[in-house]
Amino acid sequence: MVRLLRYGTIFGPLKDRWRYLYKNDLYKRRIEAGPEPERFRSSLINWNYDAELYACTHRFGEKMNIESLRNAMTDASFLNQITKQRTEAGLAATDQTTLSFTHNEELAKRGEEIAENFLRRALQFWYPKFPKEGIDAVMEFLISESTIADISLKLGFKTLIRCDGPSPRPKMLKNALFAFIGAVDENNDRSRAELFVSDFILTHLVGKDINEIWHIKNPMGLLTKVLEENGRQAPESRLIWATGVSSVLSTYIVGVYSNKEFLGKSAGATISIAEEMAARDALRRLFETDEKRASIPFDKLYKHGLLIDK
Amino acid sequence: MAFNKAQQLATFSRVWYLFDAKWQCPHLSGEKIARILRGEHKPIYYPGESTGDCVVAINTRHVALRNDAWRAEALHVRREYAKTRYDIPLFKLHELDPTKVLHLCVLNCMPMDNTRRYDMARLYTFPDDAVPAHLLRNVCDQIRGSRVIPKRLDNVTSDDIEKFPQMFKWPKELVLDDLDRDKFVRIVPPEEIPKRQVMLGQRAGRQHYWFHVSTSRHEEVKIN
Amino acid sequence: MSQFLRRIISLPIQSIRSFHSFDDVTPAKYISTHLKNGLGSRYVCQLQRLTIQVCKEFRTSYGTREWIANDLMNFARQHPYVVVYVQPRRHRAPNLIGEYLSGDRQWIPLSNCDRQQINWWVHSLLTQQGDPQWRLLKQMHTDSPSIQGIWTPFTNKPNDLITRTYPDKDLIEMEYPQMTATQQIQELFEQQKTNKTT
Amino acid sequence: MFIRTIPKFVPDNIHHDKEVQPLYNKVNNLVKDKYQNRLFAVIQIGNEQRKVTTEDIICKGDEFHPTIGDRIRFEKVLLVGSSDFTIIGRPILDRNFVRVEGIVIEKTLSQTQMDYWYAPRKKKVGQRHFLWRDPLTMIRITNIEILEPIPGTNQSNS
Repeated sequence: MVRLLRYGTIFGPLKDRWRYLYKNDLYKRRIEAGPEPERFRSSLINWNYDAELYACTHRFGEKMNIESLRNAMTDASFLNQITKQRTEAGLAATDQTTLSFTHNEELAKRGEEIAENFLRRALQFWYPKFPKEGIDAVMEFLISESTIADISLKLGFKTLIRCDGPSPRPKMLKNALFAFIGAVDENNDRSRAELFVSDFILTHLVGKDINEIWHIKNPMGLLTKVLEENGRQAPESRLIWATGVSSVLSTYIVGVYSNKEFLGKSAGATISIAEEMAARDALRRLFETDEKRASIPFDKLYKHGLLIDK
Repeated sequence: MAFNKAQQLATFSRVWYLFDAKWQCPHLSGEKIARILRGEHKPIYYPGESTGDCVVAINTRHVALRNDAWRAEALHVRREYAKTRYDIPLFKLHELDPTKVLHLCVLNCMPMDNTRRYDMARLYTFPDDAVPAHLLRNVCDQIRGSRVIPKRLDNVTSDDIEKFPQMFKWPKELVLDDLDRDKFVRIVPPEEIPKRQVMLGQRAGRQHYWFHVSTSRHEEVKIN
Repeated sequence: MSQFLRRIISLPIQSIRSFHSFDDVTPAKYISTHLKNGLGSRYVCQLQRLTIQVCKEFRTSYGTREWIANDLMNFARQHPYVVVYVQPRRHRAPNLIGEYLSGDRQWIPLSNCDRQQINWWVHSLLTQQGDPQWRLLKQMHTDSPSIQGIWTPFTNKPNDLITRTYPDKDLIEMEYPQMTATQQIQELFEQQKTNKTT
Repeated sequence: MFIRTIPKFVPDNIHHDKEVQPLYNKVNNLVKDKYQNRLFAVIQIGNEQRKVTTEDIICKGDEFHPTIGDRIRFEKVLLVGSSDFTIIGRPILDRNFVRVEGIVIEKTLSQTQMDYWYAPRKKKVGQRHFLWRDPLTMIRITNIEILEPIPGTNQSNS
């Protein structure tokens, strides 16, 4: 790793002058050429689209027609591009009837419907006490373009999607994933599509706390409201413990009680923060979404009684 | 991550302990306090992490050393140059700084590593009951002593003394009324006490002090 | 030197190809997976396509050619979710390139490897996730570190600590004090008393 | 020195049962309410013990025969518990009582490790490099469940 250098050896531009100049020139040319342009994966020599699609059906264990998968992976922009090219070339056949494939807008709509329906039912089934606004917030997070595009990217749809650019935009990634779900529904039955949703979209909740996805602005107000609905007394907070009160690293632990019954507790750097966090803790205990609650059994939701159609 | 943040704060918060050093052995309590300052009493303790707690020690003027330690034990100070070492006996040290004995005992129980001084910075020692209010407000727990606080004879009522079981009776001629001290003891004025100078320039030893060691102020002399 | 290495190490020489030089510290990370793989009802193999670049003439790709002739069809039949491309290149060294679902890419030179070694490397790429060499900071990953509650300084402590004013006289004394000689004498005395009365 | 009483061992089994049975019943009732509380377990894998819950990944640093996608059932379960109870095996729990399952998600190699030895001798004689990479196996815990009431209680079959 470390070598001793002999005295008298020459380095740099004085040794092999021609090589120095040559490499310097190559370097300058590379800088001038700029970054390499993004290319379609299909432009490389090792590319067989049919084989890729065939592998894709086997990857997720879905038995489906290759043609429907090809439609699911075709974006609207690709079709627009093709028709544009044809009109420029002076070809008459520009309408969709003459082309052997369509774009995935309809399939995507169908897939999104399935996904939304299933996710809402699954969340309501597993967290029955979690309020509707909370489930809406979680749904919004799961269905959002960034989440779905991320999932789609990690499922390897980036190279399979046919669109006008070399790298598909998030919207296209999202459409492709939903279209895939739609295609599964089309080729197999509904439950198979829902299983796909539960395997790849619902698992995005692992490692995330749904109480934090749904941001409650006034936890104490919500707690009083929830307790009123249940016919219990209003919450009152008590200081359980405090240390280092006048130091920089102060810690307060505040508990929330209703009619001397323990609801929740939390620590905070100040009393107000601790109280707010204690209210949040009480809320998640009431909604049964706290840490000790088991996670969603992704592969056994039906076994537990979640019906396919309702 | 708000819940995690609160949990983190709760787990790693520094607890402030109070320790009353009155009639406690500083060596034993030093062991106890050093453990707390290093955080070894916590399950989250890990050698590289600073997980120690803060300790406010009061009444350090009233610590109780064992046997003859006040006189016999000394702080040995080695200065860097030759023949400049000296000893300070603990009673003298205690006169100079009443918090120093407990402080040194705690420091002695700390392992010799880099975090030692930082851990010691979390120890607040006060000679008496007087503690700044802002420090006392921080306190939320108290360390129990490691020695039973003895009851002094002047605090015990005469009834209790009479009630206390007597194993045998002393012969009358052997009993002296010890509480009536003036009868038997004369306080010698300082002029009469012979001055004894400690020689300088000797090797450091236990009896080699840098200051003048006077003999005790009052000598017990039997009059009759 | 390289021959010496081959003798002592059972893995082929490519295994010790390090992505980072030894002068630098290898970048570290915690264990992670893409899309919580393995959690649902199905497992998704992360290898998307495999490209084998091979020369038909050179001795360096002898083992690769052998593997393609004997094992490739079997491999492709067993793993239909992997697209295998064989790319003949004249007078070049053989390579194995794996492309993964997450977009990562692994490249392994196969010069002078025999059939078994190539089989080993193909399966190694198949079972990987595709990310480059990392130093693992921890041997496990968990999202819920504690189920029964994380320790805090006030677990297993009395509840009335906040209501007290310090210094508190009740907390000064030892919890389980030693029996002093005086107390022992008193106890003996009382025992004697009771014995006498009975 | 400290005054401390150590509870004596009582061979009286009936008395023991009387005290402990209600506790068993309580735990059995908690277990009946399946999938509501998160369970954790301590499993033994390859001569080392790991505390796991569902959804977490453990890394086994040795040769391991199963390949990716293989589902494994861990039969050496030393302990299983939830937020309200802990059941400890002596030394392991019955396989009909608890089931811990995992899936192999990845088999990779560790970083390149190096062992360098040097002795001041002649040229290249006193130097030796050893380079190697360890095989690693990542296993994801998919399922921990209690199948039946605690064995040896009134509610159990055995």
